[in-house]
Amino acid sequence: MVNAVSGGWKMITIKFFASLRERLGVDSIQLELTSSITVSQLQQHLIAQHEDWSDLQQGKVLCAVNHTLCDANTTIHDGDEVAFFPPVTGG
Amino acid sequence: MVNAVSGGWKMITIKFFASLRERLGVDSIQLELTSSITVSQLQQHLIAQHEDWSDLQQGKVLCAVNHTLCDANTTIHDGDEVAFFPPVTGG
Amino acid sequence: MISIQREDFNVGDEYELLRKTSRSEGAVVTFVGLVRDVNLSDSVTALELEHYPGMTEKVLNELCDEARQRWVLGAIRIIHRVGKLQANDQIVFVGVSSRHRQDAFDAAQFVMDVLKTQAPFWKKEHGVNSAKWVEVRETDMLALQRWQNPQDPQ
Amino acid sequence: MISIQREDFNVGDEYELLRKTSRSEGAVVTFVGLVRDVNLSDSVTALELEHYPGMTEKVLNELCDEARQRWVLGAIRIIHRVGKLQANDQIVFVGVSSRHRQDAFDAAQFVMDVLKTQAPFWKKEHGVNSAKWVEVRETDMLALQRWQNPQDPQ
Repeated sequence: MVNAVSGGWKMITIKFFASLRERLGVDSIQLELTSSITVSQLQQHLIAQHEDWSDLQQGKVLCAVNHTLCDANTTIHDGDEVAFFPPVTGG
Repeated sequence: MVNAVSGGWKMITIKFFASLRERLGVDSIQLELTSSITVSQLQQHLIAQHEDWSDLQQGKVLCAVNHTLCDANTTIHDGDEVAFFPPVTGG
Repeated sequence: MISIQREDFNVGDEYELLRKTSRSEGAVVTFVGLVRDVNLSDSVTALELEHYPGMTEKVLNELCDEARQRWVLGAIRIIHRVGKLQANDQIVFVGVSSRHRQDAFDAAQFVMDVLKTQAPFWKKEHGVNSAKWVEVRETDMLALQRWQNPQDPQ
Repeated sequence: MISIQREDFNVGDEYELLRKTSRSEGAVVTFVGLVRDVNLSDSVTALELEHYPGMTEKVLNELCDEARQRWVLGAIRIIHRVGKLQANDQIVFVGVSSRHRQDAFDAAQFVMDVLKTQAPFWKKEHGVNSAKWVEVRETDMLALQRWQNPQDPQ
Protein backbone atom coordinates (compact mmCIF):
# COMPACT_ATOMS: atom_id res chain seq x y z
CA MET A 1 0.00 0.00 0.00
CA VAL A 2 2.65 2.45 1.02
CA ASN A 3 6.24 2.21 -0.03
CA ALA A 4 8.71 4.58 1.55
CA VAL A 5 11.66 3.35 -0.52
CA SER A 6 10.92 3.83 -4.22
CA GLY A 7 8.59 2.71 -7.00
CA GLY A 8 6.65 3.73 -10.08
CA TRP A 9 4.33 6.07 -8.18
CA LYS A 10 4.63 9.75 -7.59
CA MET A 11 5.60 11.10 -4.19
CA ILE A 12 3.15 12.69 -1.81
CA THR A 13 4.23 15.48 0.52
CA ILE A 14 3.00 15.45 4.11
CA LYS A 15 3.22 18.70 6.09
CA PHE A 16 2.78 19.29 9.81
CA PHE A 17 1.96 22.58 11.49
CA ALA A 18 1.99 24.38 14.85
CA SER A 19 1.93 22.23 18.03
CA LEU A 20 1.79 19.01 15.98
CA ARG A 21 4.89 20.03 14.00
CA GLU A 22 6.70 20.74 17.28
CA ARG A 23 5.62 17.48 18.92
CA LEU A 24 6.59 15.32 15.91
CA GLY A 25 9.76 17.34 15.46
CA VAL A 26 9.38 17.52 11.68
CA ASP A 27 8.02 20.10 9.19
CA SER A 28 7.31 17.79 6.31
CA ILE A 29 8.08 14.36 4.90
CA GLN A 30 7.75 12.74 1.51
CA LEU A 31 6.24 9.31 0.94
CA GLU A 32 6.02 7.24 -2.21
CA LEU A 33 2.60 5.66 -2.75
CA THR A 34 2.11 2.33 -4.51
CA SER A 35 -1.66 2.82 -4.52
CA SER A 36 -4.24 5.38 -3.52
CA ILE A 37 -5.06 5.34 0.21
CA THR A 38 -7.39 7.19 2.54
CA VAL A 39 -6.39 9.82 5.08
CA SER A 40 -7.27 7.38 7.84
CA GLN A 41 -5.01 4.68 6.32
CA LEU A 42 -2.17 7.19 5.98
CA GLN A 43 -2.51 8.15 9.65
CA GLN A 44 -2.41 4.48 10.72
CA HIS A 45 0.66 3.92 8.54
CA LEU A 46 2.55 6.90 9.93
CA ILE A 47 1.71 6.03 13.55
CA ALA A 48 2.87 2.42 12.95
CA GLN A 49 6.11 3.57 11.36
CA HIS A 50 7.11 6.23 13.91
CA GLU A 51 7.47 5.87 17.62
CA ASP A 52 5.65 8.62 19.57
CA TRP A 53 3.55 9.82 16.63
CA SER A 54 0.31 8.93 18.41
CA ASP A 55 -0.60 12.63 18.28
CA LEU A 56 -1.43 12.00 14.64
CA GLN A 57 -4.41 9.83 15.48
CA GLN A 58 -7.87 10.56 14.15
CA GLY A 59 -9.92 13.08 16.11
CA LYS A 60 -6.90 14.91 17.51
CA VAL A 61 -5.82 16.64 14.28
CA LEU A 62 -7.36 18.16 11.18
CA CYS A 63 -6.29 17.11 7.72
CA ALA A 64 -6.15 19.01 4.44
CA VAL A 65 -5.48 17.47 1.04
CA ASN A 66 -4.30 19.90 -1.61
CA HIS A 67 -5.17 22.87 0.65
CA THR A 68 -8.75 21.75 1.29
CA LEU A 69 -9.98 20.48 4.66
CA CYS A 70 -11.09 16.87 4.36
CA ASP A 71 -12.23 13.94 6.50
CA ALA A 72 -10.74 10.54 7.34
CA ASN A 73 -12.34 8.81 4.33
CA THR A 74 -10.87 11.16 1.73
CA THR A 75 -8.71 9.32 -0.79
CA ILE A 76 -5.14 10.52 -1.29
CA HIS A 77 -3.74 10.27 -4.81
CA ASP A 78 -0.20 10.43 -6.12
CA GLY A 79 1.19 13.95 -6.19
CA ASP A 80 -1.15 15.19 -3.46
CA GLU A 81 -0.05 17.56 -0.71
CA VAL A 82 -1.39 16.29 2.60
CA ALA A 83 -1.26 18.38 5.80
CA PHE A 84 -2.02 17.53 9.41
CA PHE A 85 -2.51 20.26 12.01
CA PRO A 86 -4.34 21.11 15.24
CA PRO A 87 -7.60 23.15 15.24
CA VAL A 88 -6.87 26.67 14.00
CA THR A 89 -6.59 29.68 16.31
CA GLY A 90 -6.02 32.72 14.09
CA GLY A 91 -7.95 35.97 13.79
CA MET B 1 -57.11 74.99 29.11
CA VAL B 2 -54.80 76.88 26.80
CA ASN B 3 -54.46 80.60 26.76
CA ALA B 4 -52.41 82.15 23.99
CA VAL B 5 -52.79 85.68 25.39
CA SER B 6 -51.33 85.81 28.90
CA GLY B 7 -51.78 84.51 32.44
CA GLY B 8 -50.08 83.28 35.55
CA TRP B 9 -48.62 80.16 33.90
CA LYS B 10 -45.25 79.62 32.33
CA MET B 11 -44.82 79.47 28.58
CA ILE B 12 -44.21 76.24 26.72
CA THR B 13 -42.11 76.18 23.57
CA ILE B 14 -43.29 74.09 20.61
CA LYS B 15 -40.76 73.23 17.92
CA PHE B 16 -41.29 71.76 14.46
CA PHE B 17 -38.73 69.95 12.31
CA ALA B 18 -37.99 68.83 8.76
CA SER B 19 -40.96 68.37 6.38
CA LEU B 20 -43.43 69.32 9.12
CA ARG B 21 -41.60 72.59 9.77
CA GLU B 22 -41.68 73.37 6.06
CA ARG B 23 -45.38 72.53 5.66
CA LEU B 24 -46.45 74.57 8.69
CA GLY B 25 -44.06 77.33 7.69
CA VAL B 26 -42.83 77.87 11.24
CA ASP B 27 -39.79 76.75 13.30
CA SER B 28 -41.26 77.21 16.76
CA ILE B 29 -44.03 78.94 18.66
CA GLN B 30 -44.63 79.74 22.29
CA LEU B 31 -47.89 79.11 24.10
CA GLU B 32 -48.98 80.07 27.59
CA LEU B 33 -50.69 77.24 29.46
CA THR B 34 -53.40 77.82 32.04
CA SER B 35 -53.33 74.14 33.02
CA SER B 36 -51.45 70.95 32.24
CA ILE B 37 -52.65 69.26 29.05
CA THR B 38 -51.77 66.10 27.13
CA VAL B 39 -49.89 65.94 23.84
CA SER B 40 -53.11 64.86 22.15
CA GLN B 41 -55.01 67.88 23.55
CA LEU B 42 -52.23 70.21 22.42
CA GLN B 43 -52.41 68.79 18.89
CA GLN B 44 -56.20 69.29 18.80
CA HIS B 45 -55.81 72.84 20.04
CA LEU B 46 -53.15 73.78 17.47
CA ILE B 47 -55.12 72.23 14.58
CA ALA B 48 -58.25 74.11 15.69
CA GLN B 49 -56.37 77.39 15.96
CA HIS B 50 -54.46 77.20 12.65
CA GLU B 51 -55.84 76.69 9.21
CA ASP B 52 -53.97 73.97 7.26
CA TRP B 53 -52.20 72.50 10.30
CA SER B 54 -53.90 69.13 9.80
CA ASP B 55 -50.42 67.62 9.26
CA LEU B 56 -50.05 67.86 13.03
CA GLN B 57 -52.69 65.19 13.68
CA GLN B 58 -51.97 62.10 15.74
CA GLY B 59 -50.38 59.22 13.86
CA LYS B 60 -48.70 61.42 11.25
CA VAL B 61 -46.03 62.93 13.48
CA LEU B 62 -43.81 61.97 16.40
CA CYS B 63 -43.71 64.04 19.56
CA ALA B 64 -40.94 64.68 22.07
CA VAL B 65 -41.37 66.42 25.41
CA ASN B 66 -38.15 67.79 26.90
CA HIS B 67 -36.05 65.87 24.32
CA THR B 68 -37.69 62.50 25.06
CA LEU B 69 -40.00 60.71 22.62
CA CYS B 70 -43.49 60.39 24.13
CA ASP B 71 -46.99 59.30 23.21
CA ALA B 72 -50.32 61.12 22.86
CA ASN B 73 -51.25 60.67 26.52
CA THR B 74 -48.12 62.30 27.92
CA THR B 75 -48.93 65.33 30.07
CA ILE B 76 -47.26 68.63 29.20
CA HIS B 77 -46.37 70.88 32.09
CA ASP B 78 -45.48 74.55 32.21
CA GLY B 79 -41.97 75.26 31.01
CA ASP B 80 -41.79 72.12 28.87
CA GLU B 81 -40.21 72.04 25.42
CA VAL B 82 -42.50 70.14 23.06
CA ALA B 83 -41.43 69.08 19.57
CA PHE B 84 -43.35 67.61 16.65
CA PHE B 85 -41.56 65.98 13.71
CA PRO B 86 -41.86 63.28 11.04
CA PRO B 87 -40.26 59.83 11.48
CA VAL B 88 -36.46 60.20 11.55
CA THR B 89 -34.22 59.36 8.58
CA GLY B 90 -30.63 59.94 9.74
CA GLY B 91 -27.66 57.61 9.75
CA MET C 1 -18.10 60.06 23.13
CA ILE C 2 -20.58 61.57 20.70
CA SER C 3 -20.24 64.43 18.20
CA ILE C 4 -22.81 66.18 16.01
CA GLN C 5 -20.87 68.28 13.55
CA ARG C 6 -20.84 69.95 10.15
CA GLU C 7 -17.17 69.06 9.59
CA ASP C 8 -15.99 65.83 8.00
CA PHE C 9 -14.25 63.18 10.12
CA ASN C 10 -11.17 61.02 9.56
CA VAL C 11 -11.83 57.30 10.05
CA GLY C 12 -8.13 56.47 10.48
CA ASP C 13 -7.79 59.02 13.30
CA GLU C 14 -11.00 57.83 14.97
CA TYR C 15 -9.85 54.22 14.79
CA GLU C 16 -6.45 55.05 16.29
CA LEU C 17 -8.19 56.87 19.17
CA LEU C 18 -10.41 53.84 19.81
CA ARG C 19 -7.36 51.58 19.72
CA LYS C 20 -5.37 53.83 22.06
CA THR C 21 -8.16 53.83 24.66
CA SER C 22 -8.77 50.08 24.32
CA ARG C 23 -5.57 48.38 25.36
CA SER C 24 -7.42 45.53 27.03
CA GLU C 25 -9.91 45.08 24.19
CA GLY C 26 -9.06 42.74 21.34
CA ALA C 27 -11.81 43.76 18.91
CA VAL C 28 -12.63 47.06 17.21
CA VAL C 29 -15.65 47.34 14.88
CA THR C 30 -16.37 50.49 12.89
CA PHE C 31 -19.31 51.42 10.70
CA VAL C 32 -19.34 54.34 8.25
CA GLY C 33 -22.45 55.48 6.39
CA LEU C 34 -21.77 57.33 3.13
CA VAL C 35 -23.91 59.34 0.72
CA ARG C 36 -24.42 56.98 -2.22
CA ASP C 37 -23.66 58.04 -5.77
CA VAL C 38 -27.24 57.26 -6.61
CA ASN C 39 -29.74 57.71 -3.81
CA LEU C 40 -33.49 57.61 -4.36
CA SER C 41 -33.34 59.35 -7.71
CA ASP C 42 -30.68 59.84 -10.36
CA SER C 43 -31.08 63.60 -10.20
CA VAL C 44 -29.94 63.92 -6.58
CA THR C 45 -27.05 66.36 -6.40
CA ALA C 46 -26.77 66.88 -2.64
CA LEU C 47 -28.13 65.73 0.68
CA GLU C 48 -29.11 68.05 3.52
CA LEU C 49 -29.17 66.80 7.09
CA GLU C 50 -31.30 68.54 9.70
CA HIS C 51 -31.31 67.61 13.37
CA TYR C 52 -32.93 68.60 16.65
CA PRO C 53 -30.13 70.16 18.71
CA GLY C 54 -30.26 69.06 22.32
CA MET C 55 -32.48 66.05 21.77
CA THR C 56 -30.02 64.44 19.36
CA GLU C 57 -27.22 64.53 21.92
CA LYS C 58 -29.55 63.20 24.63
CA VAL C 59 -30.72 60.28 22.47
CA LEU C 60 -27.17 59.35 21.42
CA ASN C 61 -25.81 59.54 24.98
CA GLU C 62 -28.65 57.34 26.25
CA LEU C 63 -27.93 54.98 23.38
CA CYS C 64 -24.28 54.65 24.50
CA ASP C 65 -25.46 53.98 28.07
CA GLU C 66 -27.87 51.30 26.92
CA ALA C 67 -25.20 49.62 24.77
CA ARG C 68 -22.90 49.51 27.82
CA GLN C 69 -25.68 47.88 29.85
CA ARG C 70 -26.19 45.20 27.20
CA TRP C 71 -22.53 44.39 26.45
CA VAL C 72 -19.12 44.71 28.10
CA LEU C 73 -17.54 47.42 25.96
CA GLY C 74 -14.35 49.43 25.93
CA ALA C 75 -14.84 52.67 23.99
CA ILE C 76 -17.89 53.84 22.02
CA ARG C 77 -17.62 56.66 19.50
CA ILE C 78 -20.50 58.16 17.50
CA ILE C 79 -20.10 61.01 14.99
CA HIS C 80 -23.04 62.25 12.91
CA ARG C 81 -22.73 65.06 10.41
CA VAL C 82 -25.39 67.68 9.69
CA GLY C 83 -25.73 70.31 6.97
CA LYS C 84 -25.19 69.87 3.25
CA LEU C 85 -23.36 66.78 1.95
CA GLN C 86 -22.32 65.62 -1.51
CA ALA C 87 -22.18 62.17 -3.14
CA ASN C 88 -19.66 59.85 -1.40
CA ASP C 89 -19.41 62.17 1.63
CA GLN C 90 -19.28 60.53 5.03
CA ILE C 91 -22.48 60.87 7.09
CA VAL C 92 -22.06 58.79 10.23
CA PHE C 93 -19.31 56.96 12.12
CA VAL C 94 -19.84 54.36 14.84
CA GLY C 95 -16.84 52.71 16.48
CA VAL C 96 -16.92 50.19 19.32
CA SER C 97 -14.18 48.24 21.07
CA SER C 98 -14.70 45.16 23.19
CA ARG C 99 -12.90 42.11 24.53
CA HIS C 100 -15.14 39.92 22.38
CA ARG C 101 -15.73 40.45 18.67
CA GLN C 102 -19.37 39.37 18.91
CA ASP C 103 -20.08 42.08 21.48
CA ALA C 104 -18.32 44.70 19.36
CA PHE C 105 -20.31 43.70 16.26
CA ASP C 106 -23.62 43.52 18.13
CA ALA C 107 -23.12 46.85 19.90
CA ALA C 108 -22.18 48.66 16.66
CA GLN C 109 -25.27 47.25 14.91
CA PHE C 110 -27.46 48.11 17.88
CA VAL C 111 -26.21 51.71 17.88
CA MET C 112 -26.88 52.06 14.15
CA ASP C 113 -30.33 50.41 14.32
CA VAL C 114 -31.48 52.63 17.19
CA LEU C 115 -29.85 55.76 15.75
CA LYS C 116 -31.63 55.23 12.41
CA THR C 117 -35.07 55.06 14.04
CA GLN C 118 -34.83 57.13 17.23
CA ALA C 119 -32.25 59.91 16.81
CA PRO C 120 -33.85 63.10 15.46
CA PHE C 121 -32.05 63.51 12.12
CA TRP C 122 -33.82 64.09 8.82
CA LYS C 123 -32.43 63.85 5.30
CA LYS C 124 -33.54 66.03 2.39
CA GLU C 125 -32.42 65.22 -1.13
CA HIS C 126 -31.66 68.14 -3.37
CA GLY C 127 -32.13 67.52 -7.09
CA VAL C 128 -31.41 69.76 -10.03
CA ASN C 129 -34.82 71.44 -9.87
CA SER C 130 -36.41 70.21 -6.66
CA ALA C 131 -35.86 68.93 -3.13
CA LYS C 132 -37.52 66.01 -1.40
CA TRP C 133 -37.51 64.74 2.19
CA VAL C 134 -36.35 61.14 2.44
CA GLU C 135 -39.07 58.67 3.46
CA VAL C 136 -38.66 56.20 6.32
CA ARG C 137 -37.53 52.74 5.22
CA GLU C 138 -39.45 49.72 6.43
CA THR C 139 -36.21 47.73 6.77
CA ASP C 140 -34.93 50.23 9.34
CA MET C 141 -38.04 49.74 11.48
CA LEU C 142 -37.66 45.97 11.20
CA ALA C 143 -33.96 46.12 12.09
CA LEU C 144 -34.87 47.77 15.38
CA GLN C 145 -37.30 45.05 16.39
CA ARG C 146 -34.70 42.39 17.10
CA TRP C 147 -33.32 44.46 19.98
CA GLN C 148 -36.79 44.90 21.47
CA ASN C 149 -37.97 41.30 21.35
CA PRO C 150 -36.86 39.53 24.55
CA GLN C 151 -37.35 36.01 23.13
CA ASP C 152 -35.08 36.78 20.19
CA PRO C 153 -31.97 34.52 20.51
CA GLN C 154 -29.53 37.34 19.54
CA MET D 1 -8.49 41.27 -1.96
CA ILE D 2 -6.59 39.26 0.61
CA SER D 3 -3.11 39.67 2.11
CA ILE D 4 -1.08 37.47 4.44
CA GLN D 5 1.85 39.55 5.63
CA ARG D 6 4.42 40.12 8.35
CA GLU D 7 4.14 43.93 8.02
CA ASP D 8 1.64 46.00 9.95
CA PHE D 9 -1.33 47.59 8.14
CA ASN D 10 -2.91 51.07 8.32
CA VAL D 11 -6.65 50.98 8.98
CA GLY D 12 -7.19 54.54 7.73
CA ASP D 13 -5.54 53.70 4.39
CA GLU D 14 -7.49 50.45 4.06
CA TYR D 15 -10.75 52.23 4.80
CA GLU D 16 -10.05 54.94 2.22
CA LEU D 17 -9.34 52.25 -0.40
CA LEU D 18 -12.63 50.51 0.41
CA ARG D 19 -14.43 53.84 0.17
CA LYS D 20 -12.78 54.74 -3.13
CA THR D 21 -13.81 51.44 -4.72
CA SER D 22 -17.34 51.63 -3.28
CA ARG D 23 -18.94 54.74 -4.74
CA SER D 24 -22.33 53.05 -5.04
CA GLU D 25 -22.18 51.47 -1.58
CA GLY D 26 -23.52 53.38 1.39
CA ALA D 27 -22.11 51.22 4.17
CA VAL D 28 -18.56 50.27 5.16
CA VAL D 29 -17.92 47.93 8.12
CA THR D 30 -14.43 47.19 9.39
CA PHE D 31 -13.21 44.77 12.03
CA VAL D 32 -9.74 44.81 13.57
CA GLY D 33 -8.42 42.12 15.91
CA LEU D 34 -5.66 43.24 18.25
CA VAL D 35 -3.27 41.46 20.60
CA ARG D 36 -4.71 42.14 24.03
CA ASP D 37 -2.63 43.58 26.82
CA VAL D 38 -3.51 40.52 28.83
CA ASN D 39 -4.13 37.37 26.86
CA LEU D 40 -4.43 33.98 28.51
CA SER D 41 -1.83 34.67 31.13
CA ASP D 42 -0.31 37.77 32.66
CA SER D 43 3.16 36.67 31.71
CA VAL D 44 2.58 36.75 27.94
CA THR D 45 5.11 39.03 26.34
CA ALA D 46 4.57 38.25 22.65
CA LEU D 47 2.39 36.32 20.26
CA GLU D 48 3.68 34.26 17.34
CA LEU D 49 1.45 33.52 14.38
CA GLU D 50 2.14 30.55 12.14
CA HIS D 51 0.19 29.79 8.97
CA TYR D 52 0.01 27.24 6.16
CA PRO D 53 1.18 29.12 3.04
CA GLY D 54 -0.94 28.30 0.03
CA MET D 55 -3.86 26.86 1.94
CA THR D 56 -4.46 30.09 3.87
CA GLU D 57 -4.82 32.10 0.65
CA LYS D 58 -7.11 29.46 -0.83
CA VAL D 59 -9.38 29.40 2.23
CA LEU D 60 -9.59 33.20 2.41
CA ASN D 61 -10.30 33.57 -1.32
CA GLU D 62 -13.06 30.95 -1.12
CA LEU D 63 -14.40 32.77 1.93
CA CYS D 64 -14.66 36.02 -0.09
CA ASP D 65 -16.45 34.12 -2.89
CA GLU D 66 -18.92 32.60 -0.46
CA ALA D 67 -19.62 35.97 1.18
CA ARG D 68 -20.37 37.42 -2.28
CA GLN D 69 -22.80 34.57 -2.94
CA ARG D 70 -24.64 35.22 0.32
CA TRP D 71 -24.82 39.03 0.16
CA VAL D 72 -24.62 41.80 -2.42
CA LEU D 73 -21.28 43.35 -1.58
CA GLY D 74 -19.02 46.01 -2.98
CA ALA D 75 -15.42 45.46 -1.86
CA ILE D 76 -14.05 42.85 0.56
CA ARG D 77 -10.61 43.23 2.12
CA ILE D 78 -8.89 40.73 4.41
CA ILE D 79 -5.43 41.21 5.91
CA HIS D 80 -3.93 38.73 8.35
CA ARG D 81 -0.51 39.14 9.87
CA VAL D 82 1.93 36.33 10.64
CA GLY D 83 5.17 36.23 12.62
CA LYS D 84 5.91 37.73 16.01
CA LEU D 85 3.54 40.35 17.45
CA GLN D 86 3.54 42.40 20.65
CA ALA D 87 0.73 43.55 22.96
CA ASN D 88 -1.71 45.93 21.21
CA ASP D 89 -0.36 45.01 17.75
CA GLN D 90 -2.91 44.57 14.98
CA ILE D 91 -3.50 40.95 13.91
CA VAL D 92 -6.36 40.93 11.42
CA PHE D 93 -8.36 43.42 9.33
CA VAL D 94 -11.67 42.69 7.63
CA GLY D 95 -13.41 45.44 5.65
CA VAL D 96 -16.65 45.11 3.68
CA SER D 97 -18.72 47.63 1.75
CA SER D 98 -22.33 47.16 0.71
CA ARG D 99 -25.42 49.09 -0.29
CA HIS D 100 -27.09 47.89 2.89
CA ARG D 101 -25.61 48.14 6.34
CA GLN D 102 -27.07 44.82 7.46
CA ASP D 103 -25.31 43.02 4.61
CA ALA D 104 -22.01 44.75 5.42
CA PHE D 105 -22.29 43.80 9.11
CA ASP D 106 -23.35 40.21 8.36
CA ALA D 107 -20.63 39.67 5.77
CA ALA D 108 -17.88 41.04 8.04
CA GLN D 109 -19.03 38.78 10.89
CA PHE D 110 -19.30 35.80 8.57
CA VAL D 111 -15.74 36.35 7.32
CA MET D 112 -14.41 36.57 10.87
CA ASP D 113 -16.38 33.55 12.12
CA VAL D 114 -15.21 31.36 9.25
CA LEU D 115 -11.64 32.69 9.33
CA LYS D 116 -11.38 31.93 13.07
CA THR D 117 -12.37 28.29 12.59
CA GLN D 118 -11.28 27.36 9.05
CA ALA D 119 -8.26 29.42 8.01
CA PRO D 120 -4.98 27.67 8.92
CA PHE D 121 -3.43 30.13 11.36
CA TRP D 122 -2.12 29.16 14.79
CA LYS D 123 -1.18 31.40 17.71
CA LYS D 124 1.60 30.70 20.16
CA GLU D 125 1.97 32.78 23.29
CA HIS D 126 5.48 33.55 24.44
CA GLY D 127 5.89 34.18 28.15
CA VAL D 128 8.93 35.21 30.13
CA ASN D 129 10.13 31.63 30.55
CA SER D 130 7.91 29.53 28.35
CA ALA D 131 5.75 29.37 25.23
CA LYS D 132 2.29 27.85 24.82
CA TRP D 133 0.05 27.20 21.82
CA VAL D 134 -3.34 28.88 22.14
CA GLU D 135 -6.27 26.50 22.63
CA VAL D 136 -9.40 26.61 20.48
CA ARG D 137 -12.25 28.58 22.04
CA GLU D 138 -15.69 26.97 22.26
CA THR D 139 -17.34 30.34 21.49
CA ASP D 140 -15.57 30.45 18.11
CA MET D 141 -16.98 27.06 17.17
CA LEU D 142 -20.46 28.16 18.28
CA ALA D 143 -20.20 31.44 16.33
CA LEU D 144 -19.67 29.45 13.15
CA GLN D 145 -22.82 27.39 13.61
CA ARG D 146 -25.27 30.19 12.84
CA TRP D 147 -23.98 30.37 9.26
CA GLN D 148 -24.35 26.62 8.77
CA ASN D 149 -27.90 26.19 10.03
CA PRO D 150 -30.33 26.85 7.16
CA GLN D 151 -33.36 27.33 9.42
CA ASP D 152 -31.56 29.97 11.45
CA PRO D 153 -33.38 33.30 10.92
CA GLN D 154 -30.05 35.19 11.05
